[in-house]
Amino acid sequence: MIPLLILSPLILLAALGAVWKARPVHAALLLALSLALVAVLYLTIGADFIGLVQFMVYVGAVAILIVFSLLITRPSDEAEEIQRRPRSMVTGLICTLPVLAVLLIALVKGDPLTLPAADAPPLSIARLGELLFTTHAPAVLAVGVLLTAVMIGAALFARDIEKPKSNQPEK
Amino acid sequence: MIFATVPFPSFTLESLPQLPKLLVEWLLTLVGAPDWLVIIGGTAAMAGTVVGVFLSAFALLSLVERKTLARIQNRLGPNRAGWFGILQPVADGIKMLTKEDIVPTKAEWLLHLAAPILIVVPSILALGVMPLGREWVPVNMELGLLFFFSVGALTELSVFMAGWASGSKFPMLGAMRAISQMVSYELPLIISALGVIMVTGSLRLSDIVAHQEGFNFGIIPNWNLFTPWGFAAGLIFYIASIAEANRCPFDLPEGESEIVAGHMTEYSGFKYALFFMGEYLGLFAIAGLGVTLFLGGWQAPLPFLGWVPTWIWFFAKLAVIIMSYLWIRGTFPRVRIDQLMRFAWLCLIPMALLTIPAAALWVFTGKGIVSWVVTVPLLMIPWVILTILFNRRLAPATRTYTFADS
Amino acid sequence: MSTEKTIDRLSAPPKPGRWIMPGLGLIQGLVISGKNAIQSYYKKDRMTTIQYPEQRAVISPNFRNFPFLCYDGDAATGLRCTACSICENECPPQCIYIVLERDENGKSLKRPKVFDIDISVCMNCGICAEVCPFDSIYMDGEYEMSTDDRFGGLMLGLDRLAKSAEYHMKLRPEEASAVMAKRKAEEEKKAAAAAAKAAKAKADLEAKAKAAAEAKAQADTEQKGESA
Amino acid sequence: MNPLALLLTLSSLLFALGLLAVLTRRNAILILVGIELMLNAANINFIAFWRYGPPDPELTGPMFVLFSIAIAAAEAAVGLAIILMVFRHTRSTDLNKLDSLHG
Repeated sequence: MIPLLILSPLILLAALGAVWKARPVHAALLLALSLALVAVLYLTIGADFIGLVQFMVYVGAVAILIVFSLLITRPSDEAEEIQRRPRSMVTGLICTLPVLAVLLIALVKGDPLTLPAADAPPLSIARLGELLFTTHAPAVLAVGVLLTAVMIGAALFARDIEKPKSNQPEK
Repeated sequence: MIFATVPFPSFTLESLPQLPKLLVEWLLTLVGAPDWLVIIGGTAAMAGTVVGVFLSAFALLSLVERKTLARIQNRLGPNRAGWFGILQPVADGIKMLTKEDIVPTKAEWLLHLAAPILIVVPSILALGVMPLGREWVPVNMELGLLFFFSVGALTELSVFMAGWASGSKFPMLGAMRAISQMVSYELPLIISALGVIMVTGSLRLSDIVAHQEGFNFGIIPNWNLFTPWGFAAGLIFYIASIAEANRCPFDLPEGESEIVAGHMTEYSGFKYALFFMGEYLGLFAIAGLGVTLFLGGWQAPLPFLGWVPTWIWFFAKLAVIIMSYLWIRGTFPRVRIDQLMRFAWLCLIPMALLTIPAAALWVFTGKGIVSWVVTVPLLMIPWVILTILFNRRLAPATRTYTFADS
Repeated sequence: MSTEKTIDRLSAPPKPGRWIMPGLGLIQGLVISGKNAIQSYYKKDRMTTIQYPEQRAVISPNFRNFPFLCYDGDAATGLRCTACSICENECPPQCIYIVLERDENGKSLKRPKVFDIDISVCMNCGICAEVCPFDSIYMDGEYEMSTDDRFGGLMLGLDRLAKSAEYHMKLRPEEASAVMAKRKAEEEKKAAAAAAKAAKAKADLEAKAKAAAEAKAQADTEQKGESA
Repeated sequence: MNPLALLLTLSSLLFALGLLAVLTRRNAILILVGIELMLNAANINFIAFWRYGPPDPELTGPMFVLFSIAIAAAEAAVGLAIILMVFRHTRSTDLNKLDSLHG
C-alpha cells in the first residue's frame, strides 16, 4: 500500500507534465518517465512479468519511436504554445471533466470499494505461458500476424516514395 | 553490554567472492544489529563486491585494450606510468577528475546531467543478475533474462537524452545514429537468445547455466555453442553484441573521424568518464550474457578442471570474448550506416529467426544424430544463399579499362 | 616453417574464377592482424617505433630546424655576422631583429649588439641561411625546444643563437667543411692580396727612392756642370 | 481506501489526462502521447482487478494487458509511420494545418 501511495502521485505528476509541457521532447520524455513508473508499480504489486514487458516495450520501443519521429519532424515550440491558450484549454476541460466525473461516480457507486482486499498469488510465468499457448493460442497467432503486417506496413509507409534518380547517362 | 560470540562462517575458495558479504553480516551480528539491518548490510556488501570487481576490470581493460591495439599496430602501447604502464588507468582517472566540467549554454542542464548517470545505471543493474559463479549469483531473479533486456532499453533513452540535451549538432547526429543502430541490433540479439530460452524452459540465468552442465563423450562440454542451432545463434548474438556495445566495426555513433565523439561531444571531465565507464560496463554485461547463454557460464571447459573455482572460469571466458572484440577492433574498418542497417534487417534478423525452428526441432527430435541431420541443413540455407549471392551477384566484376589499354 | 606457410596461404587473395566462401576475407584480415600482434613480441624488426627519451633517431644531415649563428674561436669576438641586416630584410615572417653595435664615436663595429630570432614565428624556410653573404647563419638540427615560457623562452637571443664552427662541423660535416674550405681560400686570397699589396708598396717605395736618388744624382751632375 | 480503489482512481485520472492531451494538443505525435496514456490507464485497471479482485486462475487480467501492450506497440509504429508520411507531404505535423482534401 505504501509504495502505491508514493508511486501514484509521481505517475500522475509525470503524466501531467507530458500533457502540459510545451516542448514536444520534454513531453515525450515525461511520458516515458510516467510509463516507466507504471512499470515499477506493476513490479511492486507482484506482476513482475507484465512490469518488465511494459518497461521494455514502452521505454525501449514506444518512447524511442516517439522521440525519433519528433527529431525527424522537428516541430516548433511556438506551435505548441498555442495549446496553452485559455480557449483551447477550456474546451478541452469541458470535454474531459464530464468523462472524469462519470468514471469517478462509477468508482464510488460501484462494488470495488466495498470488496474485501483479496490477494492474488504472484504472477507465475509458467502458468502465463501455458495459458498463452493453449487457451489463447488463436489470439497469439492473430497478434503475430498483426505485428508482421505492421512491420511490413510501417516499412512500406515510411519508404521513400520518390525513387532516386538514376545515375546512368541516357543513351 | 555483552557481545554475543558469533562464530565466523566458514568459506572456501569457491565462495571467496562472498567474503565481504559474510564479513559484514558477521560484524553486524556481532554488534547485535537487528535482522533487517543485517540483510541490508549483506546485500550492500554483495552489490559493492560486484561493482568493485567490474570497475577494476574496467580499469584493467582500458589498459589492456590500448596495449593490444598497440601490438596489432606494432607499437608498445602505454608503458610510462608504472611498471608496463600498469598505473595508466590511475593517471587517466586523475586527469578526467581534474578536468573542467563544461555545460554548453544551449544545453538543458538537468537532462545533460542525467544522461551519463542513466547510462551507467542499467549496465550495473544488468550485471547484477549474472551468475558469476556456482555460489556467486548476486540476484537470482526468475525473470533474469527479461530483466537484462528491459534495463538495456534504458540505455537508448539516455543516449537520446545526451544527444538532445547538449543542444548541438554533432551530439544530435550521433544520438540518432546510436539509437537507430541499437534498436536494429537489439532484435537479432533477443531473437537469438530465444532459442536458449526455449531449450532451457526458463528465463532464470542460473537455470540456463545449470542446463549446460556435463560433457558429451566425456570431453566435449555440453554448452549451447556446440549444438547446430546454438552455434548459429551464438554467432549472431556475437555480431549483434558488438553492435549493441558500439564497438568497432560498428562504432558509428562515436565515429571520431566523422562526428567528433557522437553523443558525448559536449561532455568533459567526470561526465565523459561516466559515459566511458557505462560503455565498458555495458560491454562486460553483454559479453557476460553471451558467456552465460552459449558458453556455459561458469562451467569448466574440460572434465578434469572441475577443481578450479567456478568464478575463475566465468571471468576467463569473459576475457576471451573481450580479447576477440579487441582483435576485431584492431582489424576491421568501420562500416557505413546503410550497410549497417541492411546487415541487421536483411541478414541478421532472418538468420536469427531461423534459429528458433532449429532449436524447436532440436528438442523435438531428441538431441541425437537425427537432430543434427535435421537442423544442420536448415541452418545451412542462408549460408548457401549467401555463398551463391557472394559469388554470382555481389562479387566485384573483373575490371575493364576503356581507355587505358589503347 | 609450416605455420608461416599456412598463415601466408590463408592471407593470400583468392584466385579469380574460384568460388569463395563468404567471410573468408574477414578471417584473412584477422590472421594478418593476429600475426602482427604475436610477431611483435619476438621479431625486433617489426617494432619500428623509437622509444624517444631513451633512444634517439640519428638525425639526417638534411634535417633543418631553426637558425643559429656561427662563430670562429671565441663567442664574443669571433662572430662571423656583420649585422648587415640582409637576413632581417629577407625573412618572410619578419622574425629576425638586429641592432648594430657602434663605438662611442658612432662608428660601426661591424658586429651585432642584439640579434634576436622569435622561433614562435619562424617557419624554418632557410632563406636567411641562403642569403647570408658572410657564412654566418645556418639552419640548426636541434629539436627539443619546448618551454613553458611562451614569450621569453621562444625568443632566442645571441647567447642561445651563437654556436661555434666546430658545432656546425659536427652537425653537418659536408656543408661545414665546404664552407671552411671556401673561407680558407678567401682568407688565403686576401692574405695573398695583402702580400701583393705590401710587395707593391715596397716596390713603389723602392722605386720612389731610386727615382729620388736618380734625381739627386742628376741634380748633382747638373750642379757640377754649372759650377764647372 | 483500499489499494484497488487507489489504483482505480489513478487510472481514471490518468485516462482524463490522456484525453485532455488528445483534445488540446495540435501536434499529431503528441496526440499519440495522449493515446498511450489512456491505454496505460486501461492496463492499470486490468492489473488492479487481477491483483485485488476475486481470484482468477485463468489470469485474464495480465493476459489482456499482455495483448494490449503488443497492440499498443503496433499502433504506435503504424501511427508514427502514417504521421511521417503526412509530414513528408505537407512538411508539418500540426493537425490544424491538414485541411486540404488532395494530398
